[in-house]
Amino acid sequence: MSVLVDDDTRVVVQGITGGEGEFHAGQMIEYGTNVVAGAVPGKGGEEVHGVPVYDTVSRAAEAENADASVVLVPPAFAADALFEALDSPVDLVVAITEGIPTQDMARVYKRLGETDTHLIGPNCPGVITPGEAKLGILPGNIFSSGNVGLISRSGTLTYQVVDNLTDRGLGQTTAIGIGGDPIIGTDFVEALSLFEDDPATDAIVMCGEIGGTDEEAAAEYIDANMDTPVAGFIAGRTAPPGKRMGHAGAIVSGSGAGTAESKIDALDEAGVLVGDTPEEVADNVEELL
Amino acid sequence: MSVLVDDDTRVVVQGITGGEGEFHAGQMIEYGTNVVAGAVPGKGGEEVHGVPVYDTVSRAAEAENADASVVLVPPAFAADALFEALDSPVDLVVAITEGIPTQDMARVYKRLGETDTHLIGPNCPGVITPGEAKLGILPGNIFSSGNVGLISRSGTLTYQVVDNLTDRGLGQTTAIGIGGDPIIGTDFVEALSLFEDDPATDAIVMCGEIGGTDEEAAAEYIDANMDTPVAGFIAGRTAPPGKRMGHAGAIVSGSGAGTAESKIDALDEAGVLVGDTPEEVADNVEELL
Amino acid sequence: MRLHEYQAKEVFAEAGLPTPDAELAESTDEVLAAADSIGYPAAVKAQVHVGGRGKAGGIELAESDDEAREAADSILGMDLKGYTVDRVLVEAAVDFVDELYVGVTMDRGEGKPVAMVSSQGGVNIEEVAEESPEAIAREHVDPAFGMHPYQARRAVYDAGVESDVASDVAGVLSTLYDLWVDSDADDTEVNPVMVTSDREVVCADAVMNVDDDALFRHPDLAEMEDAAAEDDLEAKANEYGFDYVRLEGNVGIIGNGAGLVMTTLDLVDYYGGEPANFLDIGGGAKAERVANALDMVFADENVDSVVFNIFGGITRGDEVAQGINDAIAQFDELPKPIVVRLAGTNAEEGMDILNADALGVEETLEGAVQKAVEHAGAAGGDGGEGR
Amino acid sequence: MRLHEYQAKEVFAEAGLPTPDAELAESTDEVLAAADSIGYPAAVKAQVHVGGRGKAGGIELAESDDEAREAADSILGMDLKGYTVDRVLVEAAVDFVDELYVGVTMDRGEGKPVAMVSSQGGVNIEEVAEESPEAIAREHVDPAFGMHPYQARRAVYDAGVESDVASDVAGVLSTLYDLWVDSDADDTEVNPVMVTSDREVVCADAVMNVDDDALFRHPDLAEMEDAAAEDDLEAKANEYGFDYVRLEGNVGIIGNGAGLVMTTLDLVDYYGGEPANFLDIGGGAKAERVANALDMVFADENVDSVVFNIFGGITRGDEVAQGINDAIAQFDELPKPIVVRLAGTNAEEGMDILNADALGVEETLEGAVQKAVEHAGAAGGDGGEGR
Repeated sequence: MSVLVDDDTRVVVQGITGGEGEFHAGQMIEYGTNVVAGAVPGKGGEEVHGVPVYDTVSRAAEAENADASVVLVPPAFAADALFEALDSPVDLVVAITEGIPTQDMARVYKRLGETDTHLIGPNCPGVITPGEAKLGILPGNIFSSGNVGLISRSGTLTYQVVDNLTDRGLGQTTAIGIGGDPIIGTDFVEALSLFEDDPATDAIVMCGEIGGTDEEAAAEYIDANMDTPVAGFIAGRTAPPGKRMGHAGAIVSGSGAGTAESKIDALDEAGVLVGDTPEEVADNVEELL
Repeated sequence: MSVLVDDDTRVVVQGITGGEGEFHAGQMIEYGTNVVAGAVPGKGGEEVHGVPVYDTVSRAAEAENADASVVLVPPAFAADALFEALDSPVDLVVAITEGIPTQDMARVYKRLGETDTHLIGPNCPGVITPGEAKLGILPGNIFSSGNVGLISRSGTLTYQVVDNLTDRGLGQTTAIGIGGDPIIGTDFVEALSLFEDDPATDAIVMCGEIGGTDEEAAAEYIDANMDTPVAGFIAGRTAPPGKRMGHAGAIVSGSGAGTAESKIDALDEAGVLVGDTPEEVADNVEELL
Repeated sequence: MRLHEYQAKEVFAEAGLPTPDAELAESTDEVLAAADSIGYPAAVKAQVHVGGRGKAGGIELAESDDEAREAADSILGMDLKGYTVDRVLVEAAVDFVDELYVGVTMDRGEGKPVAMVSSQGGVNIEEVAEESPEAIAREHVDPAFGMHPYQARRAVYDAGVESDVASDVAGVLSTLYDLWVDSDADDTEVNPVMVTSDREVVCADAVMNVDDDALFRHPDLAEMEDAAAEDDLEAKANEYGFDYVRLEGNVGIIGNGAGLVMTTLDLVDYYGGEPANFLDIGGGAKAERVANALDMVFADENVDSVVFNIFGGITRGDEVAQGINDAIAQFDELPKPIVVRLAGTNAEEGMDILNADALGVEETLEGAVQKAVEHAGAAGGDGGEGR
Repeated sequence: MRLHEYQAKEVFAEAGLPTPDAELAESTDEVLAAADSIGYPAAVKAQVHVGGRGKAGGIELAESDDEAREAADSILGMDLKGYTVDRVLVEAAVDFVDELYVGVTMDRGEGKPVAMVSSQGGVNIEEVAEESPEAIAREHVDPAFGMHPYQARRAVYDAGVESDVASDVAGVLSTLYDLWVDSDADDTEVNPVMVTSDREVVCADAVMNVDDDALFRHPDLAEMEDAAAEDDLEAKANEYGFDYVRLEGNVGIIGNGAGLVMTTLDLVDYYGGEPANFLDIGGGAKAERVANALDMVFADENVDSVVFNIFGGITRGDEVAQGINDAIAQFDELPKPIVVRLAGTNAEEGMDILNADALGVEETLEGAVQKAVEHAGAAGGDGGEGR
């Protein structure tokens, strides 16, 4: 079992003829992902890695019965690609692109609310169900199949934590990189609820970071609704207020909301075991299982 | 019994300090309508006909517990007034204003779909439940209380038909002028469903006109869903294609859609008794009761 | 308000759409001068608001001065489906290999704009819509968001436009949509968009209808209104602010409210007459407005009688009656018989004071229409066919 | 990117917002000349990105040449919360009776813009938000529709702005919203909007932060970027395209991915060190990029040691190692000790080829951080407080 993706998921890659798109489509296919089509305007009729390319996502989705899309297009065109994916329609859109203007995403977010589609990202490494399918740019080799669900706002931090887990034989049901931008589709609460409903997931790791109040909302949700135990980690304890730490989402406003302290306290109170280091997170997962 | 409005309806008049607004607010109050507030930016604190005026509709609705609004503001500002009413929020908005640009209305219509509010109009005479409340500019004196529901796209044609009904002692539960514009809020189907659910309405008159396919949709709806008998009238049998007959909605495209013939045929087939003259409509209602 | 082709092309060209070189001409000399500066082959195109100009002889291709003179002589002054041609557009002829249709309009049923592309351009698009609706790709646009670029592309690909011009055609559609929004248009349309042998995309025609209700915020377009009017009566109606449509019959009609005026037309037809016009004087009925309405109807030489039907509503019938009396006082004798019917608020008081010596007065709408039809028949109108 | 007050005011004035007469000055002479042309009283305002400039002595009012000279001498060159003041804005002083706050920002929790008005302007608005949130009227805006006029009015009335200036203040808010959208801003803000004794509304300050990710479509704003940077290191980071934040400690940090770099900072602190910076070199690790990162970190004279932590992911560890080796080959001797830790794809191969003579090499993130903290402590850093 898993959430969001498995080996039945039929994937369109938007931007498959670009450098990034072609490379990662190849990696996804190599991992075993069922990539059924590419979509690039003007490239209809071509093939990439043996996969047919269509001019529009609608046509790709219709012709190949696709139900998910991975967006690997440059930031200037990404919002349009997301609107197109939402309108094709597919059930799941994974937006890898980093650097989409925030106001573009606000408009996408408004549209998203008018659909039933799950959007993961943007500015995220993607979603992987180890051994079945990977939608995104995660390095497949560090993941292993198991009973831990993982949710993270950060890419390489996810890898670090997964590395620590896999080292100890703690495999994953599904890992979701929800992305580090101020406005994202699926947030912690939505991702947590997916894992809560997944019988194969016995524990969950959530890696948050400073900025916003998504972790605080997650803590409230966990307290009220969840039986599955959760281990937590919050990056950015040492970040000074008012400075943007790489992720656009990781900016602490001067007023005290969105600090690491506020997030850790909220999670603590909700019964989440928060670790100080990635190693400690793995310790905590072992304890919870 | 009645639909949409009765003597409990608490009404805000937007534009109450303007010439039209002040006059018709007075007429509504004189008719017995429960006008509880006016809303005009910059006029907060004033009074018109003893009714307090507020700067915003939200404040008027909150302070006076209003649940309906009548919009009597000039066309250039009407769309904004409608957005404001929809966001205040009230349950019913009656837009009298004629000449609102169509593209403004398309945006209002989009927002309307995101709310639970009923919008009547624009470019309509309003709604009246005889003896209880009138929201709009209909001449109260020609209406009488009874068991006939009336729905019309046209103002003065409504009066003509009501005159014929009242002459014969055929009173009305509620009369709804849905408006003659290409894009309106409540359409025939929605208005018909309200009357179908009203136990006091024993027969319905619907006055349509050329343009659009709302009457055809109504015919389908009547055929499939309605027990209450319907008498019909369609204005514009002699209108040539491609010409706008006063109402922006009343334009027949060259392709044959939206003609009087198509509408009359559809209604005939749905069992609606369509009259050739207003007099005949009254004859038909007598027959149906 | 419908712009003429030459007006629409100016607007389109300013927005960056590729239009052929062209000049407006009102005489044979001007046509020759224009063709000379543009070069041959040149198309000479009648500037009137009628469909199927080409088939009706309103468009001719000239390869030389002689042919241009011939075209100018035949088209200027011709009667095209009832309209006299005063102006022609002289335009560089496009050497095309393909004709597409691209347009934006309001889908009133959906309450949304719809963008359309067809690879079957150059013909009557309404026929295409009727006979092979699948040949037109449609994209409904959310008016809050506007048209997304992917929608323009999708429409173009779905219409089967060839790949090498797809991006240019999508660009035309996007620009047409922007124009549609920025100008508060009812329609913006190019039919055909021509594809040349060297794969250039050219807007060979241009249609633009502007929402009359939005002209107040487009003073630049409103300025084009007089030139766009097709005849003197329409120009007069614009000036008076009436909703007016001229028809073929001889019974003049004045009333208040579009639905009721349409009904009055229908009744004229029902009782065997033929309506000469649609004229809605709207709310109120001040003497000046009544006088203007009479002026308009009498200015139509086809009119043999007039029916004047007002349902007072909020307006008081006695005030309307006074307005009518004042308005007809200017005439020693009315040029055509007028039958008046007043109903609604204070209608009886109004009927009482109407100048019954000069006017016919009727109690019911049906009675008033029948009387006017009778007058028109007596005056030599053919009575039409009753239903 | 945060614009300086003088840059934001230029943008605001161009959009039609009422701003006081003002000139930028970089010397006492320029201040005097500016004040002369603007007239007294004039405000002399330090152009640095710090809050509470006024309290910290960064704003002075001058009534005369003497006072202006005094103000210029005291402010130009002063250290304001760590930043040296190079430029001042000389501005006509506004005789106000009321100070309001008006601003637009993104509410990330809601995913929507929010427009805000408060009648308690002129102070730290974040304190107002904390202490009396009801004193700030908020309007969430649907980004598809944009801000409706009624929303601007409602915010203004709800904030208790007096009726006679309500319409002008609503106008300021509408313009700020339009600017926010048109410039892809993170924030547009005026604090205070001053109301003068004759009931004029003046934008006495101006804040504008532009979304770095959207600068590509605003070349005019992007041009202001260099002037907006606060110090040489920030300018260098812009040039290299790094996400870089300078901090107070002495352990330099280089890594890939914001979350992992933040975690590395946290671990430095956890193990008793103090981070000198945040530096995310992003995906890939070509030699040039690695060299640039080292250049940046070494350019900070506070740095005593460096931890270089890369989780390869898709990037191969051996390629990263090669990049590091190439980058350090330029040094005869490294100016500061560097501890490297590679993980992920081909990490082992990478560790094997790393130039272990020049670099410290560690297996784990925790180990690498501890070693770098050790080096920094040995170099004379104070070791900080452990947790």
